[in-house]
Amino acid sequence: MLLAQSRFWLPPDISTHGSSVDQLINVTHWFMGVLFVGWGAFFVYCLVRFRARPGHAADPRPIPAKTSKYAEIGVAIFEAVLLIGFSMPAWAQVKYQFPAEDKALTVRMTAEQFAWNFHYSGADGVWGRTDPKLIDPGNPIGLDLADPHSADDVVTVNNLHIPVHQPIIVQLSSKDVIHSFWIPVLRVKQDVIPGMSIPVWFEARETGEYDISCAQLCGNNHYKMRGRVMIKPADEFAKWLESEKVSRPLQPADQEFEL
Amino acid sequence: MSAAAAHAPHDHASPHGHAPSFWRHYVFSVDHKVIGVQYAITGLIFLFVGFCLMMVMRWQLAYPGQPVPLIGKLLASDWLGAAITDKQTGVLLPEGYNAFGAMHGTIMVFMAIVPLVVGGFGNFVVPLQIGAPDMAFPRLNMLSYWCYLPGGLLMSASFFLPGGAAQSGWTSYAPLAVISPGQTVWLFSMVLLITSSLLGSINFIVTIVQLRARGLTFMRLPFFVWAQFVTGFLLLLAFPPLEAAAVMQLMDRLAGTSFFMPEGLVISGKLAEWTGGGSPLLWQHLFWFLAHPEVYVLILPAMGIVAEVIANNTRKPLWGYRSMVYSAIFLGFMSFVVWAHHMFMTGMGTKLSAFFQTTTMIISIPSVIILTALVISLWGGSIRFNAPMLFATAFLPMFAIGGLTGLPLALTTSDIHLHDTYYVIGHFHYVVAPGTIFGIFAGIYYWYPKVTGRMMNETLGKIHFWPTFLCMNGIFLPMLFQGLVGLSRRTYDATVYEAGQLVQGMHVGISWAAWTLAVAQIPFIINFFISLRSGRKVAENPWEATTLEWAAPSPPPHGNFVTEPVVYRDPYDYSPPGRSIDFLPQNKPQEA
Amino acid sequence: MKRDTIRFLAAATAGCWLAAAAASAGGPMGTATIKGTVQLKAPPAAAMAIKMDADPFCNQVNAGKVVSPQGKMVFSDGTLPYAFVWIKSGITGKYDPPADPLVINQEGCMYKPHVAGMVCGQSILIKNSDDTNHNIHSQPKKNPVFNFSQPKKDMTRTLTGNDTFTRPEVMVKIKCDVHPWMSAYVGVVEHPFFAVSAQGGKYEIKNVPGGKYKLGIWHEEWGTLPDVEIEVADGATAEHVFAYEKKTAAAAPREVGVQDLGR
Amino acid sequence: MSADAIPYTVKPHPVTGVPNPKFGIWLFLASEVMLFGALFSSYVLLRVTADSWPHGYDAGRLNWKLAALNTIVLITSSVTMVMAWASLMLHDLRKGRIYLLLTFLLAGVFLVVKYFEYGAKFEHHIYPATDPFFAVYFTLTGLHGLHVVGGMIAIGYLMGPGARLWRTDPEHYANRVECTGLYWHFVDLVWIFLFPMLYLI
Repeated sequence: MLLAQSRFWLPPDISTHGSSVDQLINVTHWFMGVLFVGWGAFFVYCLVRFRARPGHAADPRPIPAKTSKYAEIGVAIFEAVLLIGFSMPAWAQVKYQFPAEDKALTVRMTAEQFAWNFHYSGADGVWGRTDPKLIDPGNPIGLDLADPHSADDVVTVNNLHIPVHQPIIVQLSSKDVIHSFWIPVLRVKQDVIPGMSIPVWFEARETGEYDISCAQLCGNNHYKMRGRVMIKPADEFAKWLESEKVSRPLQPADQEFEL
Repeated sequence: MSAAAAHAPHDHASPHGHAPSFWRHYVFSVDHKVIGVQYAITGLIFLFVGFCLMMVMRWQLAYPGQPVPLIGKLLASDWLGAAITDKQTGVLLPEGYNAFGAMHGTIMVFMAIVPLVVGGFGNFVVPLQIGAPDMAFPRLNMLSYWCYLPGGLLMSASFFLPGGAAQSGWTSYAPLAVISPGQTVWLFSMVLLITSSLLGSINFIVTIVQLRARGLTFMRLPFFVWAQFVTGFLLLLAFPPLEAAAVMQLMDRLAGTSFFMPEGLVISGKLAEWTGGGSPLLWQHLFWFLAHPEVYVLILPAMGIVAEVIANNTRKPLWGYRSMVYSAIFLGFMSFVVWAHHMFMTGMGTKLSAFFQTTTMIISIPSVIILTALVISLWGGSIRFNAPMLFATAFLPMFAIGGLTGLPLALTTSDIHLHDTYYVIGHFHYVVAPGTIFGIFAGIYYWYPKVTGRMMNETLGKIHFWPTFLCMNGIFLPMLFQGLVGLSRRTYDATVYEAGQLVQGMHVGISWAAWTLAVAQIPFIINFFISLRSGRKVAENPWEATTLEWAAPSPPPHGNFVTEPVVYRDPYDYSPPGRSIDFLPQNKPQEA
Repeated sequence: MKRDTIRFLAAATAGCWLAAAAASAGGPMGTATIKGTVQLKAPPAAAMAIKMDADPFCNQVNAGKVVSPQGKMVFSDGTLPYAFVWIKSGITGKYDPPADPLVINQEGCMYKPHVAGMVCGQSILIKNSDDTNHNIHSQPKKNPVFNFSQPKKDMTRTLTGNDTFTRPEVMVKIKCDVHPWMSAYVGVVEHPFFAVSAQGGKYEIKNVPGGKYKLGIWHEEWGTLPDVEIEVADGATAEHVFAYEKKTAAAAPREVGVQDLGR
Repeated sequence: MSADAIPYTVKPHPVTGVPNPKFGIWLFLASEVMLFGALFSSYVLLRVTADSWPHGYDAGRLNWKLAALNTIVLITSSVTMVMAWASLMLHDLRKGRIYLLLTFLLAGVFLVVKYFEYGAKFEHHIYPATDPFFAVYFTLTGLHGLHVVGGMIAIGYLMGPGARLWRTDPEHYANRVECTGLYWHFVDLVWIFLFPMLYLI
C-alpha cells in the first residue's frame, strides 16, 4: 500500500500476525481520508458560495439533505465492517490464539522501575527457583544458584534474545507499578500489571535488533526503560543461550577492588 | 423579576436599593453574571499557566538535555518542593518533566477548560438565554466558585509543598500514583474541584428546567442551553465515582489500606507495606468512568457555542436542530458505557473488548450527526466572516480530525499499535485544543459585547485567528505521525528510541509552532483589555441575533431583563421568509 | 506516601540536632588508633558477575571487564573488602560534621565508593561522571528519602541541611533505579571514628581519644558480628581481627518476604 | 440576589410540580447514589476477586448488636424527621422543633455508638490497613459518619437560628425541613445497606 512506503508511517512489521494490525490501520486511515476530503470539499464550497456579499441573501428553507442521511448510514455501515470484519477477529487471534507450548519458546519477564528482567529456562526447560532474598547486583531476579535447574538458566536485563521463525510466549509480570511491554516492529503491546501474570505471543519473520519500549508512564525514568529485542537464527540463538549460562564463578577481588 | 432592574437597568443595585459593598459585588457576589466572569477570568489564567508548563516541556522535547533558557535555574530554587531542573545546569529533570506533564493535564482539563465552558459561559449565558433573572440557587453558585478557586490554588501550590507536584499523569494510575510524592495534595484539590462541579451541575439542571421564560419550551431552547443541560447531567453522575476513587486512593496513601495496591510489591528493591491485595485496574475503571464523560463535558458546550455563532452568522436557522438535540442527549447516555476503551491493553477479554469497541463505534454516530448538521447549516446561508465566526468555522474541521482519529483508537486491533503513543495525544488535543478552545474563543468574541457593552476589535481578532489556526495544526498534526512511527507518549527524551530519533525533527517543529502560538495570543490579550476601555459601545443586540440574551441590555443589569421576556418562536428565526428584516428575536410577537 | 512524612520528621529533628552540634565545640580528637583485618572463614558465596548490557553506555565503558558485585568480593588471602567498622558506644563528646561533603560518584555505572561512612549532618555531594542517565534513590529507615535523576554527564547535586542524613543509621542503602545493579551503602554515625576495610581486609580508625569502647562491624553480604569490647590508651594502638564464619542475620537492608517473583 | 427575585424558590413549578430546592436536593441525592454506588461496587469487586475474604464477623471483630441498635436509632430518627415536617404542615412550630431536636439527639446517639465501635477497634489494634475488609469498613462507615454530621449541622441550624424564617415565611421554612428530611432519609437508607453488607454477610 502506498502509505506503507513512507518512513513517517508505520514502522516495519516483521511479525507473522502484524499484517492484520497494519491492514486495519491503513484501511481505517484511507476511510478517514476519503471522509475528510469529501466532507471538507463540501465545507469549503459552502464557505465560498454562501459568503455574505452585496445582493446575496440567506435562504432559510432547510434543504432536503438525503445525501447526508446516506453518508451517515454509509459511515455506520463501514464502521460496522471495520469492527466485525477486521478488528474483532484479528484481536481474538492476536491476543488469544496462543501457539502450542511445545512449539513455542517461553520466556519470563519481570518488569521493575526501570528495567525489563528476562529469565530463560535454558536447555532443561525448567526455570530455576527464584527468591527476592537472593537478589544482588549480579542476580537481578534472585535466582537460586543452589537449585540444579538454575545451572542452565539465562538471565538478561533489557535484552530479549529470540530465535527467528519460532513462536515466542512472554509471561509478563511486574515488581512494582504498571508498565506496558511494547515491541513496535512485532506489533506487540500489553500492559504489565503488578499482581497479575499476563502472557503475550508473537513470531518474528526476520532477524535483526529493535527497540522495546515502555508505553505506560511508570515513574521518573519511564523514558529510560528501553530494551532491545535481538532476533537471531535458531542455531545462533542456541549458541547464545549456551554461552550465557548463569554459572559464572567470580575471580578473587585483588585486581578489581577499589574504594 | 428583580424590582431594581425595572427602574434602574444600568445601576448594579441589590433589589433592596442600597448598593452592595465591593466585596459583595465583585468577590463574594451571588450574581450569575459576576460569577460567570470570575470563572472565565480564573479559567483563562489557568489556561495560560497550563500552556506555560507545556512550553517548558516543549524545550526539553525539542532540545533534549539543553538548559532551559531564561528560567532554567529559577526552576531549581529551594522554595520549590522538589527541583524541576538541575541547579547547576538548568536542564529540565525527568521528574520535573513528569510533574509538569501531570499538572498540564490536570490544570487544562479540571481547572481551565471545564470552568471556562461550564462555569464561565454556562453561568453567564444560560440564565440569559432562558430569560431567567439568575440561576436557581445564587448562593450555591457562589459556593461552587469558592470551591473551585481554592481547589485550583491548592493544586498550584503543590509545586511549593514538600515532595513537589504530582508526577503520575492526570490519570494518576495506581500503584504509581500511590507511591509518588505530591499526590496527596492532588487528591485533596481534586475533591474540592469535584465538589465545585457537582454544585454547579445541580444548579444548571434546576435552572434550565424550572426557570425558562414563558413560552420557552424545551424544543425552543438554544442548542447551547441543551449542550449545558446534557453536560450538567454528565457532571452530576460521572464525577462522584472519581470522588469515591480519590477517597480510596487517599486511604491507600495515608491510612495504608490497599484498595488499588496488590500484595508483595517490591518498590526499588524494598518490600512495600501494602498487604491487602487490591486491584490496580479498579482505579482505572473508576477513573475512566468519570473521565470519558468528562471528554463530552469538554466538547459539548463548545459545540453549543459554535452552533450559536454559526446560526447567527449564516443568518439562517440551524439545519436539523432536533436531530442535533437528540444526538446530544444520546451522546450523554452513551458516554457512560464506553469508558473501558481506554483500557484495551490491560489484558481485556474478547467479549468485554467487543462490547466496548462496539459502544465506542456507536457513540461516534451522534457526533457525526451534529457535525454534519452544523456543516449543512452553512448551505444557503449568507455567511459573515467575523472573528467569532472564523473560530466557529475552524472548529468544524478541527473537531472532524479529532473525531476521525478516534476511530483507529477505538478498534482494539489497531489500538495495539497506537495505544499510549503520540497518536493519542494528537487525537484528543485536536478535540480539545483547536476544538474546544476555538469554541471558547468564538464564545469570547461573540458574547464580549453582552458582558461589557463594547465590541472587541475585529482586525485584532483576525490577526489572532490565522496564526492561531496554523500553529494549532503545526503542533498536533505531526504528533499523529510521531505516533504512527511508534513513539510512546510521556517520553522525556525521544532520542532514546530509534523511532524517536526518526521524528525528532518534528519535535523541533512542534515546539516552535507552540512558542509561535504563544506569541499569536498577544493580539487577543491586547484586544481583550483595550476593548474594555475603547471598544465600540453597542446596544443590546450588536450581532442582530435572535436568542433571548440579546433582549437584555448590554451589560445586563442585576436581574437581567428590564421586562420579563416572553418567547414566541424557535431559537434561530433568521431571514424569515417574505419579510424585510433578516432576523426575528424569540421574544418578538408575530405581528411585530 | 511515607516519603513526605519522614521528610518532615527528619527535618524537624535534624534542625534541633544541628543547633546542638553548632552550640557545642567539636568533640575531642585523640591520638590512639584502632586497626585490624576482616577475614572470611567460610567458602565465598556463589555469585554471578554483573551484566551491563542493559545500558549500551555501561556495556561499552566496562567492555572486556568482569564486574563482580562488591558484596561478593573476597581477596585471594581470604579477607573481605567493604566491611564497615565503627565505634558503637563509648564516645562521649559531640562532633560537628566536617565541612567538606561525602562525595558519591557515579562512574562506569557503579557507585564510587560502594561503602562509606559519614558524620550525622555532613553534606553529601552526588556526581554523575557517566554519559547516561542515573537515578539516585536513598532507602533509609530514619533519614530523609531522596529520589532524583541526573540525566547528563557532570551533573552534581549537594544535599545539605534537612536533605542530608542527620540521624545515626548503619547502613543507609542508595540505589539507582535505572541500573538495578548499582547500589552504595552509607554508615551514618555521630562521630568520625569509623573505617571501611580495604586491600587485605585492613581497616584503621585514627585519632581516637583513649578509652574503652564497643566496636561494631557490618558487611553487605556477611552481615554483622557481636560487638567487641576494646580498650586503647592515647598514643597506643589496639588491634582486632574480625572473622566471619557464616552469613549472619542482620545483613544489608534487603527485601524479604516477597512472593516468588518468577511466580 | 435575594431569593424573592427568583421564581419557584418556595412555590412549586406548575409543570414539574416541585420548587427549585426540592428538585435540587433530588439531583444531589442522585449524585450521592453514584458516590456510594461506586464505593459499594468497589467493595463487591474487591471481595469477589479476592482469594480469601476476611469477614467482619470473623472472631467477633465487629459487634453486630451495636450496629443493629444503631440501625434502629437511625430509622427512628427518620420517623421523627417526618413528624417534624408533618407538624409544620399542621402549623405547629413548637412540636416541629421538638421533633427536630429528637432527630438531632438520635443522630448524636448514632455517632456516640459509632465512636465506641471505632474505639474498640483501635484498642484491639484494628486499623484500616489491617485487612481489606476493614479498609472498606472504615472508608464506608467513615464517609457515612461524615454525612450524619452534615445532617446534624443542617438540622441543628433549622431547629435553632434557621427557625426564625417561620415567622416571615412558614412555607419556605417547611420546605427547608422537607429537603433536609429527604437528605436525612438517604443517609438512613445508606446505613440500611451498610449494616448487612458489612456486619452480616
